[in-house]
Amino acid sequence: MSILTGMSVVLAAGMIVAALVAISPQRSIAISIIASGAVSLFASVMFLLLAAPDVAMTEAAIGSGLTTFLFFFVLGRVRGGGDD
Amino acid sequence: MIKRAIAFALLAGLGLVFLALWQGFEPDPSLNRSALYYAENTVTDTGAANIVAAVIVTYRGLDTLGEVTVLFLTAAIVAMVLRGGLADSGPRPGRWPTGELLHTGSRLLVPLIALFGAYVFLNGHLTPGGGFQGGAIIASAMLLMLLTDPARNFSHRLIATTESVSGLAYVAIGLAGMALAGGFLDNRILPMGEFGSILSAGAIPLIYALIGLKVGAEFSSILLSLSEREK
Amino acid sequence: MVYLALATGFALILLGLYGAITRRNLLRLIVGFTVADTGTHLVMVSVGYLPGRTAPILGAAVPPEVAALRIIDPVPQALVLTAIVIGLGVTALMLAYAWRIYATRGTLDISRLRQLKW
Amino acid sequence: MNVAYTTSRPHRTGVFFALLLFWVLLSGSLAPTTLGIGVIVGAIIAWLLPGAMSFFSDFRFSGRAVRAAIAYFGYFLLALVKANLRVAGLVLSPALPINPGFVKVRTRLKSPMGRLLLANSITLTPGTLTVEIEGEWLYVHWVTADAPDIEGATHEIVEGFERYLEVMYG
Amino acid sequence: MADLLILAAAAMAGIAFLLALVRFLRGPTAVDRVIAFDVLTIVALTGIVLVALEEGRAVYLDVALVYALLSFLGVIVVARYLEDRAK
Amino acid sequence: MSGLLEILGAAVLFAGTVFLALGALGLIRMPDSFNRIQAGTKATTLGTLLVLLGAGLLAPTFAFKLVLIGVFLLFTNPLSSQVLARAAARIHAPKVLGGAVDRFDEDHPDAKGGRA
Repeated sequence: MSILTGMSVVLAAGMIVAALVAISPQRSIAISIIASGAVSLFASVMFLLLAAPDVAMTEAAIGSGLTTFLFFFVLGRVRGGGDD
Repeated sequence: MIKRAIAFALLAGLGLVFLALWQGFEPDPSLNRSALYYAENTVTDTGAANIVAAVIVTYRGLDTLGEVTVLFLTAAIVAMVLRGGLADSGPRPGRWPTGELLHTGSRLLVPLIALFGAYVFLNGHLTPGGGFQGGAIIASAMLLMLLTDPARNFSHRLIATTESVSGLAYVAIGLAGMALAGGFLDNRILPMGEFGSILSAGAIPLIYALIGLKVGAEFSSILLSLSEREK
Repeated sequence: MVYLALATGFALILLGLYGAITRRNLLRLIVGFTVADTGTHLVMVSVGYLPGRTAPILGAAVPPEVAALRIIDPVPQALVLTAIVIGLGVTALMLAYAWRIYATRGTLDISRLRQLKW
Repeated sequence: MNVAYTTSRPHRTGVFFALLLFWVLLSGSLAPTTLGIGVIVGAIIAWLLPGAMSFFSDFRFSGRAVRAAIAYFGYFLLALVKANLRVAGLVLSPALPINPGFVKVRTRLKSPMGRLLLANSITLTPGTLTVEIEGEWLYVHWVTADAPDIEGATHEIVEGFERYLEVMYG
Repeated sequence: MADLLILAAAAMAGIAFLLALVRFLRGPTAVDRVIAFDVLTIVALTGIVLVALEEGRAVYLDVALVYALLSFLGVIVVARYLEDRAK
Repeated sequence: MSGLLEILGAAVLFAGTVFLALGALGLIRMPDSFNRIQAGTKATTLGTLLVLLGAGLLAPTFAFKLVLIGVFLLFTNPLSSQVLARAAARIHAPKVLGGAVDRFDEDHPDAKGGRA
């Protein structure tokens, strides 16, 4: 039990940090997107800790490849509009 | 500036609500009534080992049908929004060709990813996973092909046919449940089988396979309609 | 653990909404939305969690007879599962609109999209 | 594009058996129904993806090749452990004694699968990382570039694996 | 003894997680952040295996399988984007 | 007997996580992107394989899935590293060269001119 609690503390810290990076205006958009991918990665392990393997699997299957691709695809097609 | 102040006030209010919720939260000591029903009766009702799958496919099957429809609409709208007349910013500069390693690796990995997707949706009633996850994994296989070879021609016909045939079959199974068993999308139109084997839980594996194919086809068509604008 | 997950979920919602409200670039706005989305999922799953119990998947580890005493609430999980999939669809739709806006207006900065103001 | 590797013909049977093997490992059972569904799924996937490959593609099914495969696996694991101890030593030493460089090496392998395995093995073994593969040339990033010339680097990096892979895939 | 070792292993994985997170935050270029993200994925996979061990449920490993098969897609997506943008 | 196997499994597990931590430390200490990819790929692959082996010793019923995870990792992990390294070389990511050997740039002059 203590291992799992410790893991959840570390994961929660990681999620908050990654979310801060994701919404920080100083970083480039590409980094924001990678950070939101990291949020989804940590959330997926957190779902597993909360005994929800189905949800964890969905988040893993969708968050790792598909969402990132959609974002980067659009980001790669907009020139000049990428930075604000 | 005033907008920012309003935003902060809004978020602060929301934060207070969340704080109150958090402080008042008390995890239940035991299952509530609907969960208790599912926990006690899933095996006799549906024969599925994964209760989440039973909830999605059987107990709330109609919601899932609606949701698959929403996804279908999303795919259609994405295709419509992006159709035609999108002046890309000039002629696209040529890409670096994909490396040989990625080519070979994707030829090796795409079948394995597709097989894993099929495993996930066919075993949805026994292990975590199901149609939605399996569909997403199959769409990931598609994504890998797309990344490897952006100029490749994918068969839109095949994707559209898969999508519509599986959708129709899904509804047909639902209606068959109304005719042969207890109601719309009742899974007992097929024998229950032995608990814990792959051909058990009545029609759940079949329905999940159809959902998986449909979701995979929908995600694939979203990916394709986004990426084919550049040609 | 549940309290921590719940607090993290709430914090993610707030952070994501803050990002979505204050950024002017459409892509950053959508990133904020996805973060908030993950936060809501986390909150819902942790509400369904019961301490000391395990996943609602029966089998050798959890025989059906004792299921009512061993598993957690499956309903929030089913809801979140579908919510995640719909979330991807919504993200795809938002991105498609963003791209369309870029193609017609040449910018992603919402403060320059005068027609959208009222 | 300069293609030096042979484009192999479709390998549907090989892919099918590889998929079946993975299906059995995934399911963890040999019950007839499980196996039957695996056969159907594997056949559909192998039929839909003509460009697919498997570990068996271009593999020469001879006793020598199988022996080489086993020896290759052992050699690879040994190299992997050595690589890690080396990296661990590098990371832990306070002075960080690295001497990075990009070297160019040559391979004789022609089959895509063999070349992929070679590149992966190079990436996972002591201090080397495949950056690009073009025709018969591999560009390798080397943490401690001990032998900057082509022959020396080829001898150091490639030949250990190539010895086995050549027997296996030709 | 075994329990203590597993606890130490979890602590080590936590250290790896934090170190990779530091590189993720600092990494001067996007490539560095992506490689840190890759390491974070692998550490998360280890975490999933640990959770499966602790809870004694083999079904949790399916999630780890998803990561083993799909996590490289994100890296490839970013790599292709970087190549494209430079051209 | 089983106690011995358990301790062995836990020890292997621990060794694996030590390699993971060392790989992450290498990520911090190495001077440029390519060296970081090196540290990141190798140490984590062996580390995860050892963790999987240890888990298999601790819980033999997990064996099949653990073997599969290991096989998939052995293919996907180096592949992603190679693709990333190729992209980094193409966009001319900053590099630290010791022996000043750089055959990649000698042969790919067109790779220059990207973002430094």
